Amino acid sequence: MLRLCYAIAETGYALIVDDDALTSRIEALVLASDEPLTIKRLVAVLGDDIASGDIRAALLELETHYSTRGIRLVQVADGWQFRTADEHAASVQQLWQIRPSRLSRSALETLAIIAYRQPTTRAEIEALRGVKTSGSIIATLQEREWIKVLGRKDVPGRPHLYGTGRQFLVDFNLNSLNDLPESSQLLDDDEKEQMISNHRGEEQ
Amino acid sequence: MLRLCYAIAETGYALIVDDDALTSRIEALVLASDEPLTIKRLVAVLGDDIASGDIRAALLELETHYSTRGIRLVQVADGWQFRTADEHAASVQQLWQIRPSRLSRSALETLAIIAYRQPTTRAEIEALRGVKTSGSIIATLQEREWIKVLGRKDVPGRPHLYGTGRQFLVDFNLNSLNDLPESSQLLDDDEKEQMISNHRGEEQ
Amino acid sequence: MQPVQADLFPADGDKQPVMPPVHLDQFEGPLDLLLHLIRSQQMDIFDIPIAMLTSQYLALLVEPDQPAAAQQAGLDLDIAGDYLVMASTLMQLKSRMLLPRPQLDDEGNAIDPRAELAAQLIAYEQYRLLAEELNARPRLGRDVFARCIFPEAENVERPLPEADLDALLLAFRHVLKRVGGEVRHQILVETMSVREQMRLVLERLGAGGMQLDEMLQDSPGREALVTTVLAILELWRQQSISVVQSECYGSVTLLPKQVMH
Repeated sequence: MLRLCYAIAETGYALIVDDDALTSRIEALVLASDEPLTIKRLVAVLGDDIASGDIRAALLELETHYSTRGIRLVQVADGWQFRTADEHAASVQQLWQIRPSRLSRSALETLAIIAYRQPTTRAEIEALRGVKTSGSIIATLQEREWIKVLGRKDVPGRPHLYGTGRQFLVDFNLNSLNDLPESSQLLDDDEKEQMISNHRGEEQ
Repeated sequence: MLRLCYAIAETGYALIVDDDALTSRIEALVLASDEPLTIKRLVAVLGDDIASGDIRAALLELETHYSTRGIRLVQVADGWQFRTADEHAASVQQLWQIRPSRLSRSALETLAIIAYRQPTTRAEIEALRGVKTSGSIIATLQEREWIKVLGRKDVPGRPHLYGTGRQFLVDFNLNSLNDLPESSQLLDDDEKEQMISNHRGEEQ
Repeated sequence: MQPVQADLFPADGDKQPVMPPVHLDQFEGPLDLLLHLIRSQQMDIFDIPIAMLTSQYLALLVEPDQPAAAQQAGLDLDIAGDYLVMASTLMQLKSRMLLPRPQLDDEGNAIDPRAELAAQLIAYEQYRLLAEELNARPRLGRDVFARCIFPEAENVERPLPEADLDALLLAFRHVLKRVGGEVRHQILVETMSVREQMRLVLERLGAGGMQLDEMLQDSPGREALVTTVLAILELWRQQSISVVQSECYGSVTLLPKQVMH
């Protein structure tokens, strides 16, 4: 990678990024935006005569440029945002004089279940965890806007159905729910059943 | 050091910047800082073993790197910060017209504390929030005429006493400050219960 | 409650392998505890030695040297309830395992009574892992940070932020929760000193006269209002300020003394 950069620099094409007015404009817009900037909004600002394909290409060019720097251009919640590289976490924490706040295991487990099983009810969460879920955990997660009520389930008592909100993607550095770690490896109930009966089969 | 950087840039090896851990850290710190970052503050965060000369050199290196990009690293009166390049002013302006900026969480917390505790000082706000309150937050709130200086507190240093201004009531649709809900109403019973028991726990 | 249970289900301690001491308050619930027992002893989750697991589990429930916090937690019906339900499930499984003739499913296969528990444990273990992975991701505000100061350019006028009362109240809730409600407490007992308020009134009149309405409008809450009025009256009495009302029911103007001379 580095070698390649040098080669480019030597042949004098390193400045191609800087010459590209569109890339430069997009770089400024991403910095100016208060939240992750979507391609849709970029199209709205840049005007119809600029193809969204070109915008996408410019963003990827910027992403590559920043991939080895102290700040990164990352894609979160379907938008783009500059963020500090995570290897500088300790320095920034020191700048902010904060200690990283820790989430309790119960809160994390509840959040994970909601993220992977949404829409889901409190009863389902409790069945999976084998313990009561305190109202304050739900409240904390809602307050951080990581989870929200999506509606009510059509069963007696009409319990709330919970799912994750946009802020969950923003805060956990996810572009979409598909980026959740190992979601593909989650077994559904049928598969678990299968695993257990297979196992029994082997023994017999 | 400086001379060396320029020399490198001229010969086309500008990308060597990416290898420099200190420069990378400083780049991240400038992005994350809530006010223009001074060298003094950088020295405090980075530790005594890093010479301020090296910090200065890294900043100049970054300034050079960004001088041809869509965002710039600029030195303003009280430190360094990232700004959008002047030539993109029109696009940036357009972005904000589409989406007016939102108040940051820190700004909201600061405003809320001032509203509920006025007259109050910056030190009190910081004690409640547990983090430093930046001058730029106070400045934004003052610019919006939501807060104003009511006077000075009669303690050493004679710090400013802040309170809300009339525009605060107008913009937040309040007839008077009495329309702000009692702070105790903001917490539900569970939470109050929990706080009381936490409190008791600490005392034991 | 606990001693009774100990009598009913003696924890046949002599048969048990030596386990490192654990306490209930380390666990998120019965499933977490069972997984710990199973994984730390490398039991096969698909072939759980129910008898051994049950006695170990019960022994932990009635463990006499649980720390005080857990003893207290043990008395919490909600938490104790979850652990006790699991205890009875385990006891039931244990007895069903002893049945000479196993139950059969529709196709005539023997049903392993432990299958449901195993499925529950596997599901829980998965989410426990996913929770850890979620926690390990770089999180905004903990590991990674977005830009904080506005990147103003000289020739751009930035629209000022919009007001949002809900967001404001939510933000204050955060502060309250973080400081454990202390703010509320302080607000209620905070006594505003008339002397301080007198100084403030004088300072605000420093630039010239002011309408009484305007002066009072900025006083938050009843207490502040009263204090401000008291301060004005006191200043008037001391002849530090003048109070002028030019017509009946007209507006009241406060003037600093200097202006009068």
